[in-house]
Parts: sequence; C-alpha cells; structure tokens
Amino acid sequence: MTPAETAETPTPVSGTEVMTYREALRLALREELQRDERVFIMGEEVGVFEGAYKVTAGLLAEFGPDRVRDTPISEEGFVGAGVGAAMIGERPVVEIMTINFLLVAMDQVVNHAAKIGAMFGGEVRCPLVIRTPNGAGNQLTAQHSQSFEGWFAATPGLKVVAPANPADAKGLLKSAIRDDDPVLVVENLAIYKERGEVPLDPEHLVPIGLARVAREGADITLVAHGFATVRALHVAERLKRDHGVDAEVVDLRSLRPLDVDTVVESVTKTNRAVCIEEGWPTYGVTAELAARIQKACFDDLDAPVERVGMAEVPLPYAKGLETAAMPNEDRIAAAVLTTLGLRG
Amino acid sequence: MTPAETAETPTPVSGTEVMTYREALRLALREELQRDERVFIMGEEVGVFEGAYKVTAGLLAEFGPDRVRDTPISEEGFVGAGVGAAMIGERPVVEIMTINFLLVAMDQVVNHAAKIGAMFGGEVRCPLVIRTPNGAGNQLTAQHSQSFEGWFAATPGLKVVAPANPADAKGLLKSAIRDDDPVLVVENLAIYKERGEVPLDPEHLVPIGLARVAREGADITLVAHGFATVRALHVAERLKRDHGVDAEVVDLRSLRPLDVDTVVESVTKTNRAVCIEEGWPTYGVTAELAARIQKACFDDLDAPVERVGMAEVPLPYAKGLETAAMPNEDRIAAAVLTTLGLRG
Amino acid sequence: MTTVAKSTLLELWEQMLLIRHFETETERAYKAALIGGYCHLSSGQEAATVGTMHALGSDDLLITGYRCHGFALARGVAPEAVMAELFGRAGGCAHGRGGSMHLLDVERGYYGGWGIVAGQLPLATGLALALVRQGRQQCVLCELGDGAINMGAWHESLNLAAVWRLPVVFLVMNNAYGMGTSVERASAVTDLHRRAAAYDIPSLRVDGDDLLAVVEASSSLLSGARSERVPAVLELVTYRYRGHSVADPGFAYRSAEEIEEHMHRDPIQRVRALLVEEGLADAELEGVEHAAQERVAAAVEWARADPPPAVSELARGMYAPGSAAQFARMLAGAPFGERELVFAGGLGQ
Amino acid sequence: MTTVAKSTLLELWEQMLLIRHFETETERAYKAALIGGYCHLSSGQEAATVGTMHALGSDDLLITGYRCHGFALARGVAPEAVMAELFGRAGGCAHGRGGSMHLLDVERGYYGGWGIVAGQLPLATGLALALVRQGRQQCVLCELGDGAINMGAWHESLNLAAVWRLPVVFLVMNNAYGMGTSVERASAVTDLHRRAAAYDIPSLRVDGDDLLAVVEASSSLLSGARSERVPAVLELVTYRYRGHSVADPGFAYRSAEEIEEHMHRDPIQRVRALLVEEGLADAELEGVEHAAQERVAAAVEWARADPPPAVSELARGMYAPGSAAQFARMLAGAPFGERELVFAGGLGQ
Ligand SMILES: Cc1ncc(C[n+]2csc(CCOP(=O)(O)OP(=O)(O)O)c2C)c(N)n1
Ligand SMILES: Cc1ncc(C[n+]2csc(CCOP(=O)(O)OP(=O)(O)O)c2C)c(N)n1
Ligand SMILES: [Mg+2]
Ligand SMILES: [Mg+2]
Repeated sequence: MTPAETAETPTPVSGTEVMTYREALRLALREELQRDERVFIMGEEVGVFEGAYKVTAGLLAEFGPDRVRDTPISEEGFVGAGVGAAMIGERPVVEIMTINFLLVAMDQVVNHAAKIGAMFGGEVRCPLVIRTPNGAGNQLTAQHSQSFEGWFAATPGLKVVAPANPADAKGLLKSAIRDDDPVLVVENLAIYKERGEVPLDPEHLVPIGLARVAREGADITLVAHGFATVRALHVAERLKRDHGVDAEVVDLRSLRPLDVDTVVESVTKTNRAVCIEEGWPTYGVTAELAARIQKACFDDLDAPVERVGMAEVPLPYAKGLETAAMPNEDRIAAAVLTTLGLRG
Repeated sequence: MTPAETAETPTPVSGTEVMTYREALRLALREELQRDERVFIMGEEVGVFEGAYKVTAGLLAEFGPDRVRDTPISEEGFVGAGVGAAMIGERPVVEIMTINFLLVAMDQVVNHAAKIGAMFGGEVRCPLVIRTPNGAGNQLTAQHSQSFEGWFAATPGLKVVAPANPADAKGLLKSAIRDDDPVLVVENLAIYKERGEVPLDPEHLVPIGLARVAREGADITLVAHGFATVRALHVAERLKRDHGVDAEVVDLRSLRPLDVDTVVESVTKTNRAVCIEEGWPTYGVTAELAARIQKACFDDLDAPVERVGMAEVPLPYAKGLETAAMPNEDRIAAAVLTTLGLRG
Repeated sequence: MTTVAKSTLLELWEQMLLIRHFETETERAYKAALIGGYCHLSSGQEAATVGTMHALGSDDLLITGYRCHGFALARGVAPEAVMAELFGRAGGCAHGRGGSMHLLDVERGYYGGWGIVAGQLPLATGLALALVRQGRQQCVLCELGDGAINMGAWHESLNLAAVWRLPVVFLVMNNAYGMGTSVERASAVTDLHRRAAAYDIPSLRVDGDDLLAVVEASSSLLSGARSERVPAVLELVTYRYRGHSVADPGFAYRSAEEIEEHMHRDPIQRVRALLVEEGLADAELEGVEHAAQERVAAAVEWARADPPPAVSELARGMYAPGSAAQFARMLAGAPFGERELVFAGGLGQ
Repeated sequence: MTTVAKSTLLELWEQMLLIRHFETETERAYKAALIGGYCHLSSGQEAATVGTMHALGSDDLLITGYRCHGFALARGVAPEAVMAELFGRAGGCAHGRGGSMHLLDVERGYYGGWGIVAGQLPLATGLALALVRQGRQQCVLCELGDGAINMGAWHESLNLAAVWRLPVVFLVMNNAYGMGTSVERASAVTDLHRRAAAYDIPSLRVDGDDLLAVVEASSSLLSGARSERVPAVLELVTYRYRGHSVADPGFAYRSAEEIEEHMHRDPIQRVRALLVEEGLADAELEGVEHAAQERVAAAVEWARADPPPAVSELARGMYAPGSAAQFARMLAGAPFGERELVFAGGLGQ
C-alpha cells in the first residue's frame, strides 16, 4: 500500500492552450496516468473504441490495456471492482458511459464506496473516481436524458464535482484523482465540445469545495453547475444587452462539499437569486440551494429564490417537446426577469 | 387485460379498531387481495417466513403461494418482474425488506417503472406498488439505516406516499394498490409497532396527494412525513408543556404529489416552519420543503425555514453515536425554539 | 429441417427486404437530421429477426432492447408508424415520445424497445408471470444482445424464470459485438447459450443468418415455453453490418474484411437463393424487392406529413387519468415554468 | 486426503470451539441488550470457517458477508476486538462504528464484513485486480451465502473474474437457507457450484462440516488462484444451528428434527473424534474446551470495560485527512445541528 508515484516531480509547465472540455479531461487523465502508476482507467469502450464520447481517445495506445481497461457491460461489477481496488491502494478512474447507467451500480456507489471510511472507523479508505456525463438535449429520450448528481451529493461519504469549463474539467478531475475519498466527477454531454483556455501545468489543480464567481454582477445571482453554468453565462450576457441587467453567475463546481459561502456572499450583495440545473428541480440540487440561501440570507433577499430546471416529465423524444422541456435560455431569462420584478 | 375484480361489492363496515401500523398494513393487503384477483404480493420472505417485519403474516396461509409469492434474493429481478406483470394488467405489491435494498433495483424503479407512461405516449400503464420501510435507530449501522424516499419523489412518473399512523397506513396502501401508476409506499421500522384507531371499512381510502394537519397550532409549523411526524407530535406536546408553544404539525402523507397547499396554508398562519425528516436533510426532502415554503410564503415568514434530519454521516453502530446522529426529539425541540427566537 | 411453404418463404423474404430498405432509409434520414437521438440499425440481422417473429404466435408477447426497428416491422407494425416515431411525430407508434429505441405496439403484444442494456429482462419475466397468473397459454420472447448477457439482470431474470417455470424464451442476438467489444473480450464463455445450464433450462445455438434454422429453433423453444412453461435460451449467431449506432462508423474494432466476409453470406441473399431454387423468377423477385422499397418510401412520405406532437401535451401519458386531481395541490412554490409546461396540460391524461 | 499434523488439528479444533462459545456468548449478550442491530451467528458452520481460514495464506485477502464473527476469529482477530465491536466500543476492530456485520482487520488482510447480500462480490474482484496490478502472488477469498448466489452481482463478478483471470475464490457457504428460503425454493440449480460452468472456471462442492475435506478443497482452489490466477468457486455444504439472526427463532421454515439431525453430525464433534483417534485424552480435550470458554469470558470482560466512542468523534473516518478544509465553506445555512454534530469533530480525521 505504499504510494507508487513515479520518482521525479514533473517540471513545471506554464502557459495555457485553447482546447475542448473533452480534451482537457483527456489531458488530466494522461498526466495523472503518467504521474502515478496506481492510476488506471476502467469502463465500457474506454479502450479499443476510444470512449463512447472519445474522452479516452489515444490512451489505450499510450498506456496499454492494463492501465486503460475495457470492461464487459456490467456496471455494478466494475464499479464495485473499482471500489475494491481502491481499498488496497489503487487509484481507479471508472468511466460510466452516461449517468443514467449509474442506476444499476447505485448500490456499489452509495452503499459501498460511500460507507467505507466511516463504517470501518477510518481503517480503510476508498480513493475512487467515477467519471460520467449527465444531461440531455440530443433527443436521447426518457431513459438517457437525466441528471442524478443530486442523489450522490446527498450521500455523506461521497464527494461530487461538476466542472463547467475546460480549465475546471482538467483541474477538478486531477484533484479528484489525487483525493483520498470517492469522488463522482459529473461531466456533461452538451459541454464536451465547448472550448476554453486550459493551463498546461500538470500541477493545475482546482480545489474540491470551492465555487467560482464566473461573472460578476450587482443585480441578481445566478447559481448553477455544469452545463447550466454555460446557459447562465449566456443568459447573463443577453440580459445585459437587452435589459441592462447585471447578473452575477456563481459556478458551484462542487456539490459535496458545497461552497455555500460563495453563494451567500453573492446573494448578500445582489439580494436576489435564481438557481438553475439540468435535471428536475423538485427534490433536486436547486432545492438545496434555495434552502441554504433562504436560511443564510434571510434578511438580504428582496424576492424569493427562484429555480429553473428540466420540466418534470420523463424527457420525450420529439425535438419540439424536448426543447420545450429543457431549462433553455428563454426560460432562464424569464425566471430572472420575474425575480427582478421586470416581468409578469 | 379485463379487470378481474370479484363480483360482489363488499358490504360497508363501519367503526374502527385499535391496531398497530403493521396490522393496519396487513389489513389493507388482505382486503385488497380479497377484492381484486389481480393483486398479488411478491418479495423476500413474505410467505413462509411471514415477512421480515411480519407485515404479511398469515397471508400465505389465507391466499396461497400464487398470491403471496416468496422470491429469491434478487431485488432487481423481482421488482422488474412486478413492473412487467403490471404492464399487462396485474396489480403486484412488491415488498422490499428495507429501503436500503432498493438501491440494487433502482434502475427498474427509476428507469423502467417511472418511464412507462410517458415514454410510450400513454399506450401502457404500470400499476405497481412497492412497499418498503425506511428509517434507523436499532443500531442497524451504515448500510441499513437510510431513507432514500426523496430520490424516488424526485422522479417524475412515480408517486410516493409515507403513512405516519395506522389509519393512513391502511388508507394510503389501499389507494396505492388501486392507483393506476407506480407508487412507492414508504413504511418505517420504528413505527411498525405504533398503535392507533383504524377504520374497518374496506373502502377506507386516503387520497394520494393530500397532507393532513395532524395537530393544530398557531405559533410554528412542523412539517414531516413518516416517523418524523410521530417525533414532531411528541415534540409539539413537550413544547406546549414546557414552553407554552403551540405548534402545528403537518403530516405530508404524500411526497409526490406533494401537497404544498396545506403546508403553505399553515405557514401563512404561523409564519415559521421547521421541516423534519428521518434521512439526511442536505439535498433531502426538507430541502424541497424549504424551497417551496420560502417561495410561496416569502412575505409571511418571520424566520428562515429550519431543517432537522439525520446527522450527515453514514450511521455508526454504537448506540451513543447513533442516538446523537438521529433527528431525536431534543434536537427537533431545540430547532423549534431557535426558530422561535427562544433559544441561543 | 423445418420446411416452410413457398408462399410463406416469399412473405418472410419480403419482410427481410422491408427491414433492410427501412434501415437504409433510416440512416439517410438520420443524416438529413430528420431523426435524432441514438439510432441502432439491424441490417444484416434480418433472418434472425424475421424468423423468430414468424415463430412467435400472434397472441404471444414480445419485448426487446433498443435495436428494434426490425422487430417492430416483422411483428407487423406499419412502417408508417415506425418511421413517424423515428421522425418524432404524433402518429408514431409511441406518439413521438419514444423514438428509435422505444417502439411498441400493445395491440400486437409488443411491449416495447428498451434502452438500458438488459433492463427488459426482468420485465419479460414479469410478463410471463402475468401470463401464468392469467391462465393464458402464451409465451414471451425477450430479445437481448451478446453484450447484455453480462449484466446482473440476466442472471436474476433467468433464475426467476427457471425457479418459477415461466413461459419465456430469451433470444440472444449474438452479433459478435457489444459496441466495440467482441464477445471474446466480454464474456467468459463465448458459446453464450451454455449459460442456460446455470439454470437447468434448455438452450440452442444456431446460425442466425439461416432463416429456416431460425424458424425451426425458435418454434421448438417457443412451443415448449407456451405449452409446458419451459423457459429457454436461444442464441442466434448473426452480424450487424453497420456501426453500433448511426454515429459509429464501425471500423475501429473490426476489419473491413470481416464485414465483407459476412456480407458474402448475406441472409437475404441466402433466402433469395432458396426462392430461386423453388422456381421463382428473377423478375418476380425484383418486383418484390421494388415493392419493399416503395413501401419504405411511402412510410417516409407519411411520416414527413405527420405533425409533431403539441407542446401542450408535453406530459402525455406520464400519469393515469385521474392523477391531475392528486397533483392539484403541488403547484405552490413550484419551480419556474412548471405550471405552464407540465401542469397546464393535465399531467398526461 | 489431506492430513494435517495432530498439533494443527488441535489448533483448528480450538478455533472451532472458540467460535462456538463466542457465538453462544454473543447470543446471551444480545439478549442482555449489550449488543444491538442485526446479529447473525455461525454456530454449526465452524469447520467450513476454520478450514478455509487455515488454507488462506497470511498474505492473502479475505472479504465476507455479514455472518462474520467466525471468520474474524479464525483469521486471528482478537476476541476482545470482536466482542468490543459487537458491544459498540471504541476498542472494537471497527472502533464501534461497524458492529456485528462489519468486522474487519486490515493488518490481517480482512477487508470487512458487508451487509448488502452479494455486495462484497464486486469488491472482491477489485481486490483481486489490485493484487494483479501490484504484481503480488496472492489471492482473495470471498465468502457469500447460498441465497446471495441469486443476486446479479454474482454473475457480473464471476464473469469479470473469469474474463480477466483474477485470483479470487468465491466461497459459497451453503447452509441450506437464505433466511427462511431453502436453496430449492431460491435457486434453479441446487448444486450451486455448477454455476461456475457459466464462466468456464473450476469449482468444487464438498461437505463443509468435514474439516479436512474443507482444508483440502480450499487449499487446492486457493493455490490455483494464487499461483495461476485461476478464479474458482468452492461450495461448502453446511448448516446453521441458530435462526437467521438472533431475532429469528428459526423454526418457521424447518423442523426441529432437521436441526437435530444436523447437530448429530456436528463438525466440532467430528474433529473431536479425530483427535481421540489420534490419541488425545478426554481430559486434555476438556481442558482445551475450557480454555476456549475462558478466552470468550475474558473477551466479554474486556469489552465491557472498554469505553464507547466519543460523540465528538461521530464523523470519525468519514473522509480522509485534509477534507475538513474542503468542507469549510459548507456550513452556511446548514440544517440544524450539523455544525455541532458533524463539522465540529473535523469530519472524520
Ligand atoms: C446499463 C447500460 N450500460 C451501457 C449502455 C450503453 N450501451 C448501449 S448499447 C450497448 C452495447 C450493447 O451490446 P449488445 O448487447 O451486444 O447489443 P447490440 O448493440 O449488439 O445489439 C451499450 C454498452 C446502456 N444502454 N445501458
Ligand atoms: C440486497 C439485499 N437484500 C436483502 C437483504 C436482507 N437479507 C440479509 S441476509 C439475507 C439472507 C441471505 O442468505 P444467504 O446468502 O444464504 O446467507 P446466510 O444468511 O445463510 O449466511 C437477506 C435476505 C440484504 N441484506 N441485502
Ligand atoms: Mg451485440
Ligand atoms: Mg444461507
């Protein structure tokens, strides 16, 4: 169980490069595979097929089948194998093709990985990473268009992060891999192709538990994670242009630990908040946000905290229905204007 | 697929009888088994063993192994079998020994049962009931002391009810069995032995989606479901006695549909609310309650909505630790007093 | 060897052609953005599809995975209803709610295409259990892939079916790959049907590209299920010509030669050869092929003209009639837009 | 037939006695409310437990279900640490956090008792995979029950172990019942080990109450796993004397005669007979038995004196050191009491 990190510390690299979210994840994986022999990747189609969403493209060729391991279709089995391997010092990074398929492995994540630290009194740890995209929008229909991250964030013993841009994708995934606890990294289907500057430094880590003010503004706070952050930023620009509204956008980055401080600081300033998520809001992530904000900012709020998410139906296939059901920018903008009292 | 209800309508029975929650559930099952041949019970140890918690005691003897079906240990398999049977007109009532074991069948509930109605455009229905107890308190430890009902209540396509007393146990379970949609009936380990008056009328149904004011009061609203309601009622009496505080207790009874109206009406009157649940509150049921209340009662609240639940740790075994971690009456009372400004 | 009448053989061949042309057209329409989502074609698997559907009784039940266009068509669902579903139109067999992976036709006993690998297996045991409870002498055919056989749901479902003697046949469409993973890399036994031994139930493995062999094997196992409640496993060895889905070129994990080789043993050509042996003329056969193409073209036309579902019916079917009253008290404090989008339409009635 | 040295046999018998007396005492303590929660005794299963633990190398790894007192003791965990765990004391092997179902001892390679039926199987494949990655010539023994074999996790784990050639032996403790359900009512094959054929791996079924047979069979399969990475299934046919848990009288689903009959073939008596054959005197044997009782009594004393864990350490171990900083910004608006109960203690470091 001695760490098997490779001897030399990497020479610091400076500068950034523009790349996609997908490429940033891949860079993080490659760097961590190089840095630490205990790290290995496991999942359906991560090797020969190069990943259902191509995040792991090229890694099998570079690191071989022991480090980049294709699995049969059996999520419960290989997620559990990740848990077991982590218990004796490996650093597995398990890919689940989409978060929908975590339902069949739920017991291994929630009732095994999450329990190890506490249930055994601190005698064993489980430094496991599970990467998986949430989201909807490509007519994938009811069984494939969901965002369950709130359920994992509800589970003491787990940590959950959700990067919203390429730099955070790299930095949070690397932090997750180096963390000594089980971490769920929630990626997003729609965001994989988004581009952004990414620090090339292999020590570029984004701390778990620290939100980010993605856009400063004085009039209202939009709180989001993952792809909802991208939507929120677009809406903020639109509101500025069309209504002169100056929205602040808080990108949570972590859901457990949840950086409530950053949210509270912002709402204390703006006095209004709209919380946005890709999934269903009732009993969702935004419910927790509203609950926290109303308690911590009780005297600061000029309007109730509003929430926007996916319409609460199993997502239908037909494009028109799907578009209507998604937390699209029109709907977010309307919620913001309503919260500002600028709309019926 | 024609309904196979037995011909005669039952003669109305009036009056009530004092019985336990467990007995009330059994009565509901017996009556529905008698009323409708499509109803059958399926689960681990429901027959020969008479139920891990004895809810189904006597039913195998009365109805035989086709109506009261013991299963192998394979929750994913037999929950899914319930879904399939319901799709062609049966009325399966599946018992899951405790809600913790629903994690291995999560996919069948969330990604199958819940999807049927909408995903097939209304062409198929799934009148399935899943009964299972949540809760903690008997040193059952981390893997067996959980309350996941919020996750199911978060799922459009499902309905979730949680009776808090014997009369509701009978009435809600019967409504669930007669409902044409998948319904999760959340029972509770600690409450099985609670006693109360139960209407003997076989047509005693408690509507799904209707909360109940379990205790009237003017000073503060306690919102709860399941066993937390029992705790809340105790606390209300104690507060009356020790502090002259007159608490109103709203028993939700349903989590999806959630009767927000009853909650709002109460909080509009009392101007303060404490929400209580057996499970972890962060991203839990009480998060949704706080989110709803702060929005619907924004101008009525004299204090932030407070939440009380299980301490956010995998529940430890040792009795002292367990007691401290549970949402015990001391902790609820302290939260109420704090919300009333009567305590540091 | 089963022999089927010449007219039947011709009919089955017609169905195979219909599927092949339907899939070709589907791919084209997908590329023209008329179809979205995940879209899995079954070209190359027509004999296995049509042969089992021929053996399945009209009162029997069917449930499948997501690669289901062929099954729907061979079960007799109108190509219009299938294509309209792929186009997301109101006249689709799932009213535009399901798309490519979730075809169904309750009147034909087809309880749906399902998208979670092996998720349909537990449902199949439930359908079979209901048949037994209802005293019906029918059976269930449950399709799955070679990749699906490694899911826990396989094991639980097969065990339940065997312990309870349920009338269900599990049809393993062994097309050599689950996405890019070959059977050899995924499964500890590659003669997949041998797994039936773990449940002491009969199983067969046959050439799934040999239509008559498929009909014979499936007839025998289905009738055992139907009349004696003997569950069984039928492994059909076949091959998919196209990528896993329309998004997959299909060359990263197999060679062009391998695909070629299989195309040389094309199941449609093999039946054509039988028909020629039976004395059918080239012209007649060409006529049939042409008719199949026309049929598909007509379906495309129909689907194009069919309107999309109304947004006001977003929640169609989600809950049973009567549920709106149950949800009436849930509006207060609801998330933004919920009232208009979901509740206004009546929650699905 | 394996022969073990007389001294070893005596040692193993001692362990069997220790377990039997430990369980008897546990039941008593449970009834005296010194122990809570679910509590599953293994009386009657001592030969299977001690025999496999004897065959398991000291560097090998062990993982089990919840019926684990015997395994912990046979693996060498001090009875004090086990009893203190059952009593929920700070000196318990899991510091009072786990209780009866979640014993462990990392130093002895025992990665825990687990409470979700078959949930430990995927973990076992992961332990074995890690051994391979770490180049260690060791193996994993994974215990499960006859009831657990019907869970999907069995199938997925066995397939992974076989496809990846992982050094893991799945030990099926076939004690005839999963709670009140007999093997016949739960499993489509009752010779449970035959299920290994679905993964083309070796398996054995032996009398689990015959200590020497257990040692022989487990030695052979474990050494195949250890040195050749051959995963395997070992079915040990045994019987539990007591109810499923301390809460179950154990008579609803089996007859008193059936229990009697098994008690007549008691594994401890069988080893005793061997020892007598080897020439050990009654007095000596009684001395050993007495010592076992004393050992248990001492463990009870120790556990009684051991303090319970401090409430201030409620969150002990939940997260790794360093995590408190990550959670520092999560306090605002937290539910009532969270700060004092969970955060104040430092989140587990
Ligand atoms: C539980 C689950 N895991 C992963 C997927 C993604 N997925 C969809 S199809 C597929 C391959 C299935 O292969 P196979 O069973 O052989 O069927 P085929 O596609 O060849 O018809 C995978 C991995 C899924 N839908 N469900
Ligand atoms: C997934 C799951 N379902 C149900 C249970 C409840 N349960 C605990 S032990 C048990 C019986 C297990 O029997 P077996 O595997 O034969 O082990 P034994 O108790 O005989 O040692 C059951 C049903 C559980 N813990 N986990
Ligand atoms: Mg395949
Ligand atoms: Mg057993």
